[in-house]
Formats: sequence, C-alpha cells, structure tokens
Amino acid sequence: MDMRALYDRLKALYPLGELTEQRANLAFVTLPAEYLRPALLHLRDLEGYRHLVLLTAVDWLEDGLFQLTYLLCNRSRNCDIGLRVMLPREGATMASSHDIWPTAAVYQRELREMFGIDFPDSPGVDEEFILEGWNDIPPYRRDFDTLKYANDSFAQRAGRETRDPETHMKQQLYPDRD
Amino acid sequence: MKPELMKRMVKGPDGVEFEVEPMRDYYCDAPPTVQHGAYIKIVEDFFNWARSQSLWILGFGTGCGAIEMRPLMTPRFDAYRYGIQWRPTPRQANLLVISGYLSVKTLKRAIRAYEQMQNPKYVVGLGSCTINGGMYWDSYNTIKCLDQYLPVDLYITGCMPRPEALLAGFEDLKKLIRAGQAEGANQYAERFDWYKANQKQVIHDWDMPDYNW
Amino acid sequence: MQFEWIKIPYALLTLFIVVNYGMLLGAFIQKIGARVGRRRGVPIWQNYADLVKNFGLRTSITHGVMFYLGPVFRLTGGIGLLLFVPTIYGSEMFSNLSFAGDLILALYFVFFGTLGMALGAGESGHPHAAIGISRGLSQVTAAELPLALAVFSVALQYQTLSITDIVSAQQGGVLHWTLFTNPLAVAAAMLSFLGSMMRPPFDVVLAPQEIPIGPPTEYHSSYLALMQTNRAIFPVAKIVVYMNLFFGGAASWPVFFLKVFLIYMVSVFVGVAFPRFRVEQSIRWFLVWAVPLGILSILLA
Amino acid sequence: MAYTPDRSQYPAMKADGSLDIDLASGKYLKLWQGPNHPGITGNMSVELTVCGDEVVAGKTHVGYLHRGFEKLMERRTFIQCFPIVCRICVPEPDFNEYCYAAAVEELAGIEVPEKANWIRALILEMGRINSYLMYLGGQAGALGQGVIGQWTTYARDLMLDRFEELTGARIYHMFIMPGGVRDHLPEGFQGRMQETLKEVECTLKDVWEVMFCNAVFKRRTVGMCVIDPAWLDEYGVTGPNARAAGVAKDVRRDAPYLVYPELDFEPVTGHDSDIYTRADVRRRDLLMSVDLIRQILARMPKDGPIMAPMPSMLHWRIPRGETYVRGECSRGEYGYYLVTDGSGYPRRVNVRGPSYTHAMSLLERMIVNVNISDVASLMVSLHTYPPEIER
Repeated sequence: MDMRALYDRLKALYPLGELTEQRANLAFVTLPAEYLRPALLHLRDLEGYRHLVLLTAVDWLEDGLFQLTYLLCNRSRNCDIGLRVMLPREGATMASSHDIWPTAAVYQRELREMFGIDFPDSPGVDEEFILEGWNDIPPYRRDFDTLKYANDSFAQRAGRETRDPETHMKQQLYPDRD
Repeated sequence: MKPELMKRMVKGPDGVEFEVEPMRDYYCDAPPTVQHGAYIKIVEDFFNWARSQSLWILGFGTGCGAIEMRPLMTPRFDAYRYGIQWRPTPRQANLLVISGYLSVKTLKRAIRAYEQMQNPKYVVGLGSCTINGGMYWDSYNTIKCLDQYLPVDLYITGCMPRPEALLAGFEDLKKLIRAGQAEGANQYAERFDWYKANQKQVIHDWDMPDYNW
Repeated sequence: MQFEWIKIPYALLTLFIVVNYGMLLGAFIQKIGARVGRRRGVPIWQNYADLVKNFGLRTSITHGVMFYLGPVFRLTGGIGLLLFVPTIYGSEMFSNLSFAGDLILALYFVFFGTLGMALGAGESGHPHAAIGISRGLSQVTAAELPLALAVFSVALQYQTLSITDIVSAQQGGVLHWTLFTNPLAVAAAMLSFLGSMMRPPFDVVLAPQEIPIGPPTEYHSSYLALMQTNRAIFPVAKIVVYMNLFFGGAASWPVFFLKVFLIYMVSVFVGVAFPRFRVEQSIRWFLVWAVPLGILSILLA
Repeated sequence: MAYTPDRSQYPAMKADGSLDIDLASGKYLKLWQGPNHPGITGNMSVELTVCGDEVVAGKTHVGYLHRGFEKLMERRTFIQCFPIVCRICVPEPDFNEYCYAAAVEELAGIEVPEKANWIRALILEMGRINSYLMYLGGQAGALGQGVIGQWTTYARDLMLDRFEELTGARIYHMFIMPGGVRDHLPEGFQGRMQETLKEVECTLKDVWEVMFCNAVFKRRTVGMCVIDPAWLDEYGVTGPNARAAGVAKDVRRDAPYLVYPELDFEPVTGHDSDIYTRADVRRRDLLMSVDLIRQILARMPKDGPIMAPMPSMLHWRIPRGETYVRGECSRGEYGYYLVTDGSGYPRRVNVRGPSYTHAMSLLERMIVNVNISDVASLMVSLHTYPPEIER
C-alpha cells in the first residue's frame, strides 16, 4: 500500500499518531505542532506532495481542542495526505507556513478571523478578511450560536414561521433522546 | 476608524502642507430632504410616465440573483424592450435592484450606492432572502428584512426568481411609478432617523457619515 | 457685410430637425446593435423618455462652477459645429451661419466640446473621470490629426476654406465627390472618424468595464440630459462636415438623412463586433495607419 | 524600438517585501475596482494602487457574499444540508451537490447505483458548459465586445431549458442527492439535448470567428498576464488556469470519479499561459464537454435504479470520520472536506473552491505592473467567483 509505505517512512522521522486510511489514496495522520513544518517540507520536497489543497480547522469543543488539517496532494501518484495538528483551544497559536506555500497566508487569515487561531508572522493575518466590524467571538467556533446572534442583531419579519432543525427534531421526533 | 480616514496633515507633491479630513472632504453631512414633484399635475404625470419608461438599473450584483440579470438583458428576455437599461454608476441609475441576500458588508455599500442616486429612486428586492431571510434565516451575516434599512418599492419572490418574474415585477413597478406611488426617496428622507438607527444597529464598522450624497 | 436676421430662426429650425433626427438615429443604431446580438432592442422613442426622465429628476448634486459648465461647453461644441456649417447645400434656409472661412472654425468646434468636458469632469473629482479625460484627450488629439491633414488636403485641392464652395465643387455626379477625386484624404479622414465616434475599438474613454464610465461618471439629472442632447447633435453635426467635405453634401433633407445614416453605419459596422484598444494602442494605430495617409494626400494635392 | 517604462518613479520595496507607498506624495492613486463596478467578477473588490496607468499593488477584498454556509451546515441534518449547498456557487451549483453527496456517501458507506453516476456526470458536464459560456461572454465583455455575451447567454439559456426539463429549475437544481439523483431523464430528452448541443457548437463557431480571430482581441490578450508554471504549486493553481500553462491538471483524468474512467477524453492544454490561451483552453474544453455529453447520452444504461437504499433521513447518523472529495469544475479543483462525529449533523464542512487561491494570492501577485485597462480582463481570465472564497 502506497499510503502505508509513506507512513512508515515518515514515522521513522517524526512521532506520528495512528494512520487513518480513508481511501486507498487518502489518509490522515496526526502529528505534534512542532514537527509540522519539517514534515510539510519533507512531503513537499522529497515525496512530491507539492500541492496544498486546503488548510482548515475543526473545533472539538468537548475535548478543548482545535484540529488543523493540512491537506496535501501528490498529483502524479494521485495520493492525498492530511496532516492533523491538535491545538489547545485556549490561546491557540500555530507557526505560519506561508513561506512554504504563499497561498497558505490566505487560509491562515481566514482561520484567524473565523476560529481565532493566531498565526504570528503570517502576512496580513490580523486584517479583516470576510467580516467587517465583527464584535462577537469568532463565528466558526462551536460555542458561537448563529441563530441567537441573528435573532439579537437583525430584525426578523413578523409572521415568518421557522422550524429550527435541532429543536424541531427533538420535540417532534425523538423527545426522549438527548 | 481606519487611519486613512482620520483628520491629518498631508504634504502635497509641491511641498505644501495642508489638512485633510476625509469624512468631511469627501462626503456630505446634510440629510436628504423631501422633494415635491412638479406643481402642475399633468407635468408630474408626464414625468412619471418618462420615469417608468426609462428604468436605469444600477449594475451592482449584490447576491446570487445577479446571475439572472444577464439573461434578462440578452436575447431570450431582452428587457431593453421595456426601457430597462444598465447604468454602471449610481449617479445615473434610478433603480437599485437588491439581487438577493445582503451581507452586512454589502449592505453598507448598498446604502452608499442608494444615497448617491438621485431622487426619485426605486428599490426592488429580489428573492425570498431579501423578504424574510429565506434560506439564510439563521445566518449571522445576512440581513433578514430589507425594508428595515432601505425603502423598498417592490419585492419579487422566489429562490431565485425567474427572469419572467423579474419582467413581471418591473411591469408592476412601472404601474406604481405611473400612479405616483413609488416615493421611496421621500420616505427615506421623512424617516431618515429611523432608517439610520436600523442601519447602525447592524453595521458595526460605521466609518462613513450619515449621509453621503 | 449685411447680416440677415432671418438666418437665426432658420438655424434654429435646422437645430430642431437635427436634434430629433439624432435622437431617433441613436435609438435606431442601438436597435441595429441589438439585432446583431439577436435582440429586439430599445423602442425607437427610448431616447426621448430618457431625456425627459433626466430633466425630471428632482435633485442634482454640484461639484462646482466648472461642473455646471462642462455639459454646457459640450453642447456648445455640438451646436456650434452644426450652425457654422451649411446643412443643406443650395438652400438659403438651411445654410445656417456659414461663411468664407468656416472650415477652420468647424475644426475648432470638433475639439471644443471635448475640452469643455475635460474641465467639467475634472472638477467632479472622481478618479475614473480623471482617467477617462486623460485617455480621451490623448485619443482625440491622435484621432484629429489625420482629420486635420485630410481637411488641409481638401482645402488645397479646392483652393478654398469655405465649406459651401467645397460642396459646390463636388456637384454634378458621384464621380465629382472628393471620395473619388482625393481618395487618400477621405481614407485618412474616415479612419479618424472611426476614432472620434466613441464606438469600439476606440471607446476606451468610456470603457464601462475599466473606468465606469469615464468623464460622465458623476453627471446626472439635467447635466446628463444636456449631454444626451449633445450626443444626439454632435455625431450628426460631425457627419455633416464629413458629408460636405467628402461625399458631395446634401441638396435636400431626404438625401441628408440617408447620407448621414450611411456614414454613421461605417462606424457601427466596425464597432459592433470589435473589442476595444487600449489608449496607447489606439494612438499608435492612428499614427501608423491614418497619419501617413493624410500626409500622403497633402503631398499629392 | 522596444518600449521600456521608467521604473524610477515606482515605489521602493521595504525589508519585509511590502511596498513603500506614500499616498500623500500624490504619485499614487487608490482605485477601487468593485464591488459596484461592471468590470469585476461577482460581488468582490480589488483595491488598486496605481502609478500612472500601471498597477503597483493590488489587494483583493472579499466577504460581500458571506453567508456562513459552513456554520449553517453544522446546525442542519445531513439531508437538510443538501438544498443549501448548491447556493454556494451560482454559475455552476451542481458541483457543490455532487461533492457534498459524494463525501456523505463515502462516510456513510452508501453505494450509488450506476445509472445515477451517469446522470450525475451528465449534469456536471452540462453545468460546465453553462459556466464556460458565461465565461466567454465575460471575457469578451471585459474587453468591450458585448455581442459575444449576447450570443453565449442565448446558448446558455438553451442549456438552462434542458436543465429545467431535467430538474425543474433553471439555476439551483437540487438534483444530486446523497444516495443518487432525484429523477430519470424525461421522455425525448436525448433528442432535444442533441439539438441544444448543435446550437452550442454553432454559437462557438461564431465566437471563434468573431472573438478569437479578431485582431484587436488578439492584440489585447496575446502575451498578457502570463501565469508562470512555477507558480502553479506555490499558489495551488488548478483547472484551465493550470492547463493553459501546459500542465495537464485535470481531476477527471488524475483522480477519476463517477463514470469518467469509461469516457474517452484527453485534458485540453495550452502552452503560452496568457489570457488568450486561457480563453482558448476553455473554449476547447467546452467543445470537449459537448463531446462528453454525447458519449454519456449514448452509453448511459437504459434503466436501473437511481437511488441507493437510504436509511431514514430523519434518524440518519453518520459514524465519526473525515474525508475529502474533489471534482473538476470549470474553474479548477472543487472539493469538500467533511468531518463527522457520529451525530446527525456534520461536524465541519469546508468548501475548497478553486477561486480561493486564484482570486486572492494569485491575483494579487499577477496584478502588479498590469495596465488599468487590463485589470478586468485579467480578473475574468482567471475565472474567479467570489462566493467560493467566502461561502
């Protein structure tokens, strides 16, 4: 297996977590934040993973963690590998990788704005990207309640009947479940 | 406020120092006033007829509804037949089509474009998302009710409305104009404080004066 | 010289006819463009509705005195050009205020409106207007050069500076037209004509996708109405000059309408299917293609 | 004689790579291209700093269309997400439906019936044709050639008719559901589709003659705004933008999905990487899509199920997992990153639109030293669409 062999090669260099093989050509692996940069460079320069597909975050509120996912693609071998970095939610900070891929700066700017994850030294990371004059907690965090915010800030048209999926499902369909 | 909007001293290319205050220099604080039509009714009716026959839409696609504006102007639907044309600058346009949901950031630009248009001016809200939020009823970044912020003459429902619906909507707008009922600009002037309060409640980054011609 | 006051109402009558003709012609040209795009296009009276609407707007914003004067100058350029050129050859009524040296004056009026507009739009303070003006002035200068050369060539050919005399020299059959007696000058002038009609590929001044929409960006309500009136008069007036100089003039109104339409169609034919040149490309185009033709025509005359 | 611009007036570069632009000196002018500007692709804006006629720095501003889809999807069940995903991208909404459906199917372990895959590929290719037709009109329009837009929009309307007859809607089709597609092809669809394809080819022939053979168009586009092949990896350039630079990046060939392994096609590439080549690559890609639709129609199985057996939508829970699914849309690689946590709601959805890199970092890099007149043309030629950036 391609991904397994790659995992073994990386494992010899960095303390990696378990390999999650989602498909034959897509795998995810967790590694500590300080080893991310050498791993990215290694994958880019020696393994041919030259295309940064995306960089995004997942909020695991229950565990108090942010998961950063760096998804890299090797086009000639049609393989993708996702590097997961777990950060503590409080004061989440990560080293910038804009010098490896210039386009990462844009992703980092978005993460800074939408999740509040800081990337010191990334160009323009503190500038407003999508929102303007935002005065609440970053909106993509799980503890941000968008319905409450919308009801508080925007005038709603009287007479509109909306069923929030969550509450509606709870009331109508499985009231006993959590 | 952004530093470039602050009052400050500037040295020109010729070495002369002068003071600039962008908020005052570029904009105008005077609130809009209610403008009456011509005193003779028949003249005003004639003007209203001309206004209804010459709707110049501001070319500002604020949302996804803008994609149906292009078929509207091309062979299949050809709105030019009805005197509907595009205008790229707000000064010359007299119809602002809010084509879909307005995010807070766009709302600010839409307000500015609306205020730059000349009286009489009309607003058409397009799509369910301008009426009650539509699909985005729980979104934190889109307004739910357009007539809280701008005086709307007409709504066209749908997600998204078909070009036929748009044509029918514009015909209805023409009827309103000919009947002298499309006085949104005067409503805006009359209830200026109310509109401004609503706008400021939503737009937190209010770095423009209350009225910018 | 005795001035006949009756000329003034006659000239105003000419103006009236030309304004209406220009409005209808404009809409008609738009319809032709729409047909190429497989549309029906605007109704033929659309320009009147637009004009009345713009006059009927209740508010208008000013940016200063020159902002007022810009459209006025522009309109003066159009009307002046029309009034000092004989519209219908051989008709006492529609010879307007033409006189012996009117050719030079006509050349001046062609430029006058653009300059006035530059002053007015510059006052509006919009960066797009300023960029549009700098583009417009440089392009008009380049486009006028071949026209001036062609006009001098024609003046040399007929040994006169009076447009009426030039027209009368061309009477007596199609082959007497300057088009056939001095084809190089006509070619140079027609290339310049393309450049001055604000249609693609030479419409970089207005270019809505780049600098929406150039000098008139800030103009609205009555100012815009004035400019619309000028937009009806000016092309017709300019075509009248071309018609008189190169295409044998017109001896009656039907001939006039037909010839103006046909000459206008030259620019429409080219314009409807072309993208636009950048300003330096269009200037280079004039200098490379049109100016040598003009110089050659002077040398041969 | 070659023209060399005088660079002495240009801003100096500071140590950190940013430009030392002193606006008060009067040498530079700030121009906002957008959001209320006909020469911009959608509702976004570019802040240009110009010196004379040339742009010395450009900065893309987005967020005018932000609705927070990724947040809204976290509070909708898996099936409730399906009608809103298509609204992320207007010109080609079906890719959202496909990528979302494929990601959900993968995590939930649903096998899609074969006929549904053929119909999905058909829909995606039809959407690609629409998007390209729109692009061609926009590219010509940005250079002042309005008539091309009239013709291509007419052809697009015909294609929208086929969409309407298949899905019931012109723009937002909501046809590709998790598990399959909503409906079979209607009666007589194939014949009418063939007619439409002929009409599209006819329009393209006109477009070729009037637009691509036009001397002025060539003058404005050949050799302008070249993407250096070295930037492709740095900036994550995909799709026709990369193919015009000579790199055959095409997800349909690199990582085949749906029925593409069975279809006969070769990714279209160009060499010069300028605006003209990018337009031409898209034109040829469009013709290839026409060909692909013909292949699909001819080889589609006549009958068979179009929906996989699905669990009850209301109690549908998907076990914990994460995946990334990609497809080749008309602008480049479109992908969905989906994370589930065992509940009935997605934990996180991230949409990777190709414009994300094209319109932001790549555009800011390319716009330097471009004439103001060419900014609109450059922006259109990257074929960006802002809602993909901000969702």
